Parts: sequence; structure tokens; C-alpha cells
Amino acid sequence: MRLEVDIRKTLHSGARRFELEAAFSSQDDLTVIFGASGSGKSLTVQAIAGLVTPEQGRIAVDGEALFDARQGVNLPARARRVGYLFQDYALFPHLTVRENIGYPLKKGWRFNLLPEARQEVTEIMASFEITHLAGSYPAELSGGQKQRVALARAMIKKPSILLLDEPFSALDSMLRHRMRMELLEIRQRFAVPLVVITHDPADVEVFGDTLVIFADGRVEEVSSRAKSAAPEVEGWREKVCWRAQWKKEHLAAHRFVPAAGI
Amino acid sequence: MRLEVDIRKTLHSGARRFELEAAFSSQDDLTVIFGASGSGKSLTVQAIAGLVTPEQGRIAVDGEALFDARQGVNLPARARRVGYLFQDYALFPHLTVRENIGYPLKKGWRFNLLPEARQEVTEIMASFEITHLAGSYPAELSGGQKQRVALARAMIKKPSILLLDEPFSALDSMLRHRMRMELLEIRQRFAVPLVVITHDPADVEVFGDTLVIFADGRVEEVSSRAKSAAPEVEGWREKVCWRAQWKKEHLAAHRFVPAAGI
Amino acid sequence: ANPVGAETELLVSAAASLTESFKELTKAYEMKTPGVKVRCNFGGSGTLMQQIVQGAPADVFVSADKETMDRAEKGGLIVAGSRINFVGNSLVLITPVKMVQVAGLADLKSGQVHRIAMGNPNSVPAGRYAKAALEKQGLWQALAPKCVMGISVKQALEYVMRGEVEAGFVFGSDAAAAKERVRIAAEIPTVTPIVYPVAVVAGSRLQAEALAFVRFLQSKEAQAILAKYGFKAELSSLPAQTKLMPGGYKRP
Amino acid sequence: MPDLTPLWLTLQIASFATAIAFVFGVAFAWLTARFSFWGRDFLDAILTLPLVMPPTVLGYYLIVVWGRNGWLGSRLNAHFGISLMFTWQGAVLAGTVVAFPLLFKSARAAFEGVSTEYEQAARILGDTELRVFFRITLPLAARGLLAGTMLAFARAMGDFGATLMVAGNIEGKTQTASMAVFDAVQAGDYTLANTLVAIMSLVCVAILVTINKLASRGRAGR
Amino acid sequence: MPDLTPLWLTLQIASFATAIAFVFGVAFAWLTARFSFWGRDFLDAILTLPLVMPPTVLGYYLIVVWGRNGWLGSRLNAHFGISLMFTWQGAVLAGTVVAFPLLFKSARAAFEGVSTEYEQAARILGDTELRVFFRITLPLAARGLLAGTMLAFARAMGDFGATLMVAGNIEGKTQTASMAVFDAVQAGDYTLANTLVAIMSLVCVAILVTINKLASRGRAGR
Ligand SMILES: Nc1ncnc2c1ncn2[C@@H]1O[C@H](COP(=O)(O)OP(=O)(O)OP(=O)(O)O)[C@@H](O)[C@H]1O
Ligand SMILES: Nc1ncnc2c1ncn2[C@@H]1O[C@H](COP(=O)(O)OP(=O)(O)OP(=O)(O)O)[C@@H](O)[C@H]1O
Ligand SMILES: [Mg+2]
Ligand SMILES: [Mg+2]
Repeated sequence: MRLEVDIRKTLHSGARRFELEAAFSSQDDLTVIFGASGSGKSLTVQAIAGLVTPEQGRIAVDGEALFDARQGVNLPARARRVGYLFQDYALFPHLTVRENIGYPLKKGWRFNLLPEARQEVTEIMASFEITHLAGSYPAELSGGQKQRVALARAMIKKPSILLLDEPFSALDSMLRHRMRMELLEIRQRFAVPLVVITHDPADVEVFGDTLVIFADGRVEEVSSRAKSAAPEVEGWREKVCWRAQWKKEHLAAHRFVPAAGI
Repeated sequence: MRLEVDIRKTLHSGARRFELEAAFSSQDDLTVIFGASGSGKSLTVQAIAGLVTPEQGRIAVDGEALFDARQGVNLPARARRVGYLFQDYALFPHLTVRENIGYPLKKGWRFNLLPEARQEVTEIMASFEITHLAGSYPAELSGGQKQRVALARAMIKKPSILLLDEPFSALDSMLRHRMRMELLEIRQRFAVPLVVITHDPADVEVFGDTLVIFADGRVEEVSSRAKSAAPEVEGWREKVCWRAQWKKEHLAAHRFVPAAGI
Repeated sequence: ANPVGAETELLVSAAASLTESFKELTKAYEMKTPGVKVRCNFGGSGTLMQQIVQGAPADVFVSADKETMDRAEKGGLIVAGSRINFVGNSLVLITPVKMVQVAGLADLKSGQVHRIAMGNPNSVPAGRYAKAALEKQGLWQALAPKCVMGISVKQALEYVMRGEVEAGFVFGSDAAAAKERVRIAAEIPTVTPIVYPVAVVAGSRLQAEALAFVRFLQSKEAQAILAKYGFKAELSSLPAQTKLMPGGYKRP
Repeated sequence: MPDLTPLWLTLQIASFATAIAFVFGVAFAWLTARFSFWGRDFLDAILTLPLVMPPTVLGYYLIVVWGRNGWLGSRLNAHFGISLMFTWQGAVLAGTVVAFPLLFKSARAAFEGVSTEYEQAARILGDTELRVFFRITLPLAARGLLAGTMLAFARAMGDFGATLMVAGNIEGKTQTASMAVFDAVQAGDYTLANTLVAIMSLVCVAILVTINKLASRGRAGR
Repeated sequence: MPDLTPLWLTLQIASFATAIAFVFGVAFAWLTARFSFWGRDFLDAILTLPLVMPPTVLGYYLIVVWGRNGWLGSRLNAHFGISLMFTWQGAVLAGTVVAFPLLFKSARAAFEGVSTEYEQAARILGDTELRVFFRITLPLAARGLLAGTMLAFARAMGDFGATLMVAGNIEGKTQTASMAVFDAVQAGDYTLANTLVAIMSLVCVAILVTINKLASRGRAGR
């Protein structure tokens, strides 16, 4: 997959202004977006999903534009065939867990799911360990349970690209590990490229073939596993200290080497 | 502080039933609750805060009962003087960040905050790095920003006990670290005991003078830093494998030694 | 003109004050003329007239006052020559049973009378007659501030019955219907006689049947029934010849 | 036991009127709630106006427009040979107009209360706008819609002035319960009036309670 | 230019009536929305009943209760020497009764739409129930309350039957705009009727639009 993002958007809230100016591209099927709180990660991914319309720029997957301000292209969200895990889940409160997960599989106006769709729902519930929750409503779930239901719902339709906003933040480490493996397997089975926003170094480890680092509404840098041969740029660590510190602890010993930045 | 919890509650949701049977006590000012997703951590803390009424049992802080089914004691939430960070923040959507944080400080029916309260709000916003968000509404915040605002709101009134449900899950590691330090400092300055629910080993490290481990609605075990002299119980690791695994990675080398369980 | 067995349905739009008497009248008429069913549409005269203007499928129009019928005639809504006055009424001053101090119009100026109920002169015939009568006696200016204007004459009656006002103007027929609960203080002479005109509606397809009903209203039997309900005899005769030109109403 | 035909008729008329008002009310509510356009507040106020008019006056304007010689009514009559005057369809029309603002306003508030996030989620999951509306917006607004529908039904049932003007007060044909009560009060027959009012209230309470019960069963678990 | 006293009077009466209906409607709505008790649905339906009654009939019952010789009215008269009949206070009473169900139902739906989580949060932050209500529940239900208030205001303005019955139709004292319009229509003075209706509609639209504007400014940012 080739994901190209180059967008600008300004948000106003009272006197405050947030300017998003995100430009990066990724050749890999596993992309991790990483960065400080409030740096524009969720916004960028929402723009890819079609929930937020940028003012300028272009978003393309495999060369096909989902959004292009100059050419006037702006595919509606339903036509983009992306899966998206909302940071706050957005489970439908009036539907049970089973209905929530089966939602994208409902064809036409029929009331019930087709048997094969039912089967799929049952399977994904089993692999996410939420089978026993099938009949519960979102308000009756714990934080981690909600997150798993949302994850299942985002993935069940085999989207052409899967965008996950902090997919494991509410899970315990054991479950986190298992879900990661589950996700990787699904990714491989259906060849779905993943874009994961995370604060967890272990996610970077697993999903970060390409690592995009955000700061203050801009892409500070893009590193790629493939570029590991490139020389390390000095002085960079001090510049973005929080990231440096984190890197020191978790990444330095690994394969990541920062690219020249953007 | 001495926190005693011994409660029972059954929740129904369709055909599913969840039985909470939590009993533990903690002598320390730092208590960490830890356990699998859906094991009843949030419910227990909600019971301490007075949001959920158990069917049986007793909750006491420093020997004073907040809830006692047998004696018919059930203090209303506002009388318990606890601070509580909701797992999903529960920021008031009609108030700005400043108004949300200042909310608990509003006395009587006056419209504006007293100058000293204003000052407090300003200070806590600064230390949580959300000063620039003062005029924004919750819907205009990122996930991590919401979490910090909720944290500030829970802490500003110097409660007699502070209950935090995954307080740093939406924060990046740098900020997480800084908030932890901030919290510890506040705790020491005002001598507020903390009860923290977390999935993050680092939190256990910092806050876990007493570690309470939940599984399936029950307290599986309580370990205390003070008991570190006690001999390690064999066979226990295999029994609760996920915890074992996690422990192996993060705790074994440290001061924790499992107590005999409850 | 009708096939045997099929019922002809005649629709009579009648002023609300005729409600009880017409329920009995139509029953009597149906007994007399098999094959004809009479349905009544009761409402204020003004309402009925507006409905007819907008093409309501009424066959007979019975108004409670001359003015409304005049307007209908001017607008060509009724069959010329089918109009008669079939009954009359009296205007009475009534008071609650215990209120014996009021015996005539002159007493209304007394301080004991705070409120006087009547129909709204702008839209209710009984109110119009009362206002004219008071004007003629030179009392209107003095009494107007005390007047409570009802949406219908029945409302004025209601106020008196419940003792909310000290006096009221209603028709004799209204007072007769409530004779246990109100006291008739005086009959008031009106400037113009109170008459109920009736006519066949121009748009009706059943003009012959409608005219037959109008004729029935003149009959002894009908007059007896009306008298029973407190109406006053006041009959004008139908022209010998009435030219009927049935209109194009289709029955709903 | 008084004649119950008027009551039965009232229920039919009110049901039809509520159903029609529901469709239009919901449609306009959705438009004004989800789209921001010039003159939106103005449109909102205009659509509330039928409530401000005294029903009789409303009825007068209704027959001016829909009467056989009316602006639209004359065309209806010329092309299809039908007239709404003095028919129960006319009563339904009057009831609809009278009930509309209640449904519209309640529905608009209900739609505005539905978080757009859920609709966004449904779009991403592949729903067209129509499906989003029927599968997400409508069910999530159910509570407010229900309240509006109950108000509208009650109002349509109780309407008197507008219905009388359009449909007439013809016993056994267009006389609704309200008119029967009104007639009884006018005739000074208070026993009959009280009985009718009691029956009408009972039936109405029974219906409202039933709707409430059914609806809250459908909402179980939330 | 027709006499505008009735319009002015109508606005005053409708404002008072809406204010009173607001207080009671919100109180009952809160009770039924937040507490579950035996007969709640029944109470809900009963409180909706004034809407089902034809206004004139409602007016009749109001007189029976509040009239000078009425059940409550006689006591009022005996103890305080006041009577509501034929006063503008009486008109306010009628308007209140007529507007109440609209406010009650809308407010109940609005309160039920407010997530209890926010109320819980406020309680933990130290609020008494009263403060929770005024600082959290009420503002979060604002949209539905606003819709209900606008409906109630419009209804109180347009009421005719009930008001007329209680307040009489005393020119310059209790004659409201609705009555003036009704008179004009009944008298066949359509020019006057149209003028009055146009003025009334304009004023009403202006008020509704203004309320909407003010309210949405207060809601900015949400
Ligand atoms: N509707 C809005 N109006 C104004 N500003 C907004 C709005 N929504 C988001 N923002 C601002 O945009 C910035 C980026 O938000 P975003 O949600 O993308 O952050 P993020 O990188 O996902 O952070 P986090 O890790 O905390 O979730 C934040 O500073 C936020 O306050
Ligand atoms: N209203 C409810 N009705 C029925 N079951 C409920 C309800 N609320 C919570 N539960 C169940 O109670 C259990 C415990 O929930 P709780 O929120 O305490 O979990 P938790 O330990 O906090 O998990 P997490 O780490 O995922 O937040 C879960 O299995 C949940 O499904
Ligand atoms: Mg985010
Ligand atoms: Mg939890």
C-alpha cells in the first residue's frame, strides 16, 4: 500500500487556534503515528477516513485520491471503504454488542443478518473474547470491553485500509498482547494495511514499519524500518526531548533510525 | 490511611450476570488496582465513590463507614469527599475547560469564581499543561487533553481520597511520566491518599505501595510493599498466567512479593 | 325521483341554538317521509355561512339571524324565493335564581350589578339584538364596560347559571332550557323582530327535497315542536312558485 | 351509555392525522436540525405558527385554501372531483395541521440531541444518508419523537375549532368526541358532558400509557 | 391600523402563562424522568390530558373549579376576596393550563436524554441535588426545554376557548388577539381578520426567532 497525506486545516475554538499541516507518505502496510497529546494525530486520521474535510491538500491510497482539493475530489466516508476505530469508541448505544458488530454487514433493509454474516460476527467475537457480552448494551460494558467491541466492528467488513486510534489503551497488558497478535493475523490473512495511532512503545515495535511522528500539528519526521541503513542525525534528540527520552528507552536499541525529517 | 472494602453486588444484562465480590484492605496511601478487562475494577471504585450501591458489605475509610449495609449507612456521593476520575472523563459538555475545572470550587449560587479559586484553577491548568485550552469546550479537545482536564477537575478540591480510573491511558509516555510526578507531588503536599486503577506497569511501580489484583469480579490477591519480607508462594505464577507473565517482565525484579491471597 | 329503498340524505346546516329542537324535528320528518334521512350540521351562523361559501355540501341553511341570511342571499348562495322566516324568539334578561333585585333594564345600572353577560355583538345574533335594544334605551354607553362578551349565547347563559355574573341577555328559548337554574327578570323588546330564516342552498342537488323540508318547518307539527322548546311563532309564507335549479354538488 | 361513534371516529381521525403529521414533522425537523441554511430560524417559526392561530381561524384559512371553491380545493375538485369539505378526510387534514407543530418542534429538538458522532460512525461503516437516518438518527431520537407523537395525537384528538370548520359537525359522520362534548356543554346537558369527558379521558390515558409501555419495552437495556 | 391593545395583552398573558407552566412543567417532568414510581406512566398521561380537551370544555371545567362559586374559587373568594373570573389573572390561569402539557412532555423527554453520568460527576464534585439540577440537568436539557417553551408560548398566545371562558371577552381588559381575530372572522370582516392575523403572525415569528437566536448564542461551542 502507498498512503499519501498532505493536508492543511485550521480549527478555531474561542481564542485558540489549531493549525494542522500534516504531510507524510508511507509505503508500508504497517504505519504507526506517534506524538504528543493534542498534536493532531486523531484529526489527521479522521481526515483520511473522511470525517473531517481539510481545507487544502490531497489524500491518496495507492495513487487513488480520496480527497484532492485542487481537483475537487472528496469521496464521502462510506465510499472510502476504510475501517476506523474511534478514540472514544462511538458504539451505538441502542444496539447490543452483537448488533453493533454486525452493523456493517447488514445488507439492504432486512431485519436480520444473513447466516454467513452471523457466523462472521460469532467468530470475531470469539477471537476478541467478547462472546459472553453478545447481548449486552454498550452502557453495560467496561472500558476495555467497549474498546474490543469497537475494534471488532471496525474490522469485520475487511476494509481496504484500517485506521486505529489508540486501539489498546484501555486493555491490560496480557490482552493487549493477544489483540496485537490477532490484529497482525487478520492483517495478513486479508492483506489490510494498518495505520495505528499509539502511545505504547510496544505497538511501535509491532506495527511500526513506518513511524510518523507528530508535534504541534505538523509531521516532525518519518522513519522507516527499510531506511535503517541511513546515518543517525545528531542533535535531534535534544531538540525534541520527550521523544528523545522515549526513544532512548525503547527504540534506540532497535532498528529505528530517524530519517532526515520533513 | 486505612481503606477497607468488602462488598457484593450482582449486575444483570440480558442473560449475562456479573458478580462482584470484592474484599480487600489497604494501609497505604498509595493503592494500585490491577486486573483483566471487565474484572470489576471500575465498579469497585465507583462503589467507593458512592456511584454504585452494593447489595451487601461495608466500605470504610480510616474506620469511618461510607457504606455499611448492616448498619444502614450509605453516605451520598457528595458527602464522601472523594475525588474520582471517570474512565471516560465525564466532562460537562456545556462548560469550558476553565469552568469544568473550577466547577467544584463554586460556592453557593454565585456566577463567578472567587479570586483565590480562580488562582487555583490557573495554577492547576499550568501544571497540567492545559492553560491554552481554558476557553475550549470538551468536544474541541483531543483524547489526552480531555483526560488531563478531568484529572485536574478531580483533584482541585483536595478530596480526602482520590480515586483514579486509568488516569494516563490516553497520554503519551513523556506526559505520562510528568503527570505521575505531578500527582505524587500533590499527594505529598496535601496528604491525599490515592487509589489508582491502571494497566500500566510503570504506574504500579510508582503508586503501588499496596497492589490489589482483580480477576473475574473477585480480589485475587493483595500484595504490599511492606510485606516484602514474606516468602514467595510457589505455583501461583502458573495459576494466573497473564498476571504471572506480566509480573515476570516487570515486577519480579522489584520489591513485590505476593501475599497469601484472600 | 328516487329508486325504491335507496335513502336520500339531506344535510341541514342549522344555527347552534336550534340543536335540541332540530334533533326532534328531523326525527319527526324522517318518520313522515320514508326514504329521506336528514343529517344536521350545527354551528354558529357565521361558521355555517363560511362553510357554504367554501362549497360545503349543505342542502338547507338555517340561520339564527336575518343579517347572515341577507349576506348569503346577496352572495347568491341560496335559492331565491326559497327563503322564509319559520320561527321567532324573544330576548330576555335573566339573572341567577337568587338575584331578585334585578327586575328590568334600569336596574342594570345599579352598583350591585358588576357584570352582564351577553353574546358578542360582532358575531353572535343574541348579542346584536341585546346591544340594539340597550342602545335604543340609551343604556349602552353606561353598561358596555360591565359587559362580558361570550363566544355564543350559551356561554352567556353558562355564566348566569353558575352565578359568575349578576345578569345576562339570552334568547327565550335558552332561558326555557334552563328554567330551574335561572330567573327570567324581564322580556326585552327588540328593535327588529327576532326571526330565524331558512332557505334552500343554491349549490344543492337535492333542492326539491330541501324545499320539502322547508315546507315541513311551516307545518303545525313542526311549529308545535318549536314552541315546546321556547321559540315564538313567527311565520312568513313561501312564494307560490319557487324556481329550482339544482346545483352541481357531488355527495362526499 | 352515550353513543360512542364520535369517539371511534375521533380515534381514527387522530391516528391518521398523527401519522401524516409524523412524516412531515420528522422530515422538516431533520432538515432544520441537520442543515444550516439561510432563513432556517424563520422557517422554524413559520412552521410553529399553526399553534398560535385560534383553531377556528385556522379552520377558516384551511377552507379558504382547501374548500371546494378554495385555492387548492378548486383544483382538487376540477381534476379529481373530490372535495374535502364535510368529509372525514377533511377532519384528518385539519387534525394534521393542528398537530404538525408539536411533532415538528419535538422532533427537531430530539434530532439535535443526537450526537453526530454516531452518524459519522455509521457513514464510515458504509451507510448511505438514508440508512444513517433510519438506523441511527431515528432510533436515537426515539424518546423525543415519542413525546412529540403523544402530544400530536392528544392535540389531534382534542381539536375542535379547525376540524369543525372543515369537516362540519354532522352527527354520525364527522362529529368527533370533542364536538359531542362541546355540544353537550352547550346544551347544558352536563351529565352527558361529564360522561363523555370521562370516557374520552379514559381512552386517551389508556392509549398514552400503552404507547409509553410499548416504547419503553423497545428501549430496554439503554 | 387596527387597535393593538389585544395583541399587547396577549403577549403579557402568554408570557406569564408560559413562565408559570415552565415552573410546574419542569418540576413534574423532572419527577417523572428521574424517579420511577407506581403509576408514573399514568400520571404522565393525566398531565397530558388538558391537550385532549376542547379548550371550551376545558374552560368550562376551569370555571367549575375556579369560578366565583367554584370548588376552589369560592374559597379564594371567601378568604381573600379575590376572584379570577373576568380578570387577566384568570386568562393567565387558562393559558397556563393549556400550555402546561406541552412544556411537561418536552421537558420530560429532554431530561431523560441527559446522561446520568454528568449528574453523577457533579454529585461527586460535591453538589447537592438542587445544584445538580440547576447546574447540570437544566443546561444540558436546554434544547428540549427551549422547544417546549416555544410551543407553550405559541399555544398560550393562540388559546382562545379556555381563556375566553375564564376571562370573558372584555374589550381592553381581557380581549386577547385570538378573540379579536375570531370576532372578525365570525363577523365576516375578512380584511380586519387578515390584518390581525398578519400582525399576530409577524409578532409571533419575531419572538420565536429571537428566542432561538438568543438560545443558540448561549449554546455556542457545543
Ligand atoms: N472542534 C475543534 N475545534 C477546535 N480545536 C479542536 C477541535 N477538535 C480538536 N481540536 C484541537 O486540535 C488539536 C489536535 O487534536 P487531535 O484530536 O488530533 O489530537 P491527538 O493528536 O489525537 O491527541 P491525543 O493523543 O491527546 O488524542 C488539539 O489541540 C485539539 O484541542
Ligand atoms: N450496567 C451494567 N449491567 C451489567 N453488567 C455491567 C454493567 N456495568 C458493568 N457491567 C459488567 O461488570 C463487569 C465489570 O465492569 P468494570 O467496569 O468494573 O470492569 P473493569 O475492571 O473496570 O474493566 P476495564 O479494565 O475494561 O475498564 C464487566 O464485565 C461489565 O461488563
Ligand atoms: Mg487523539
Ligand atoms: Mg474500567
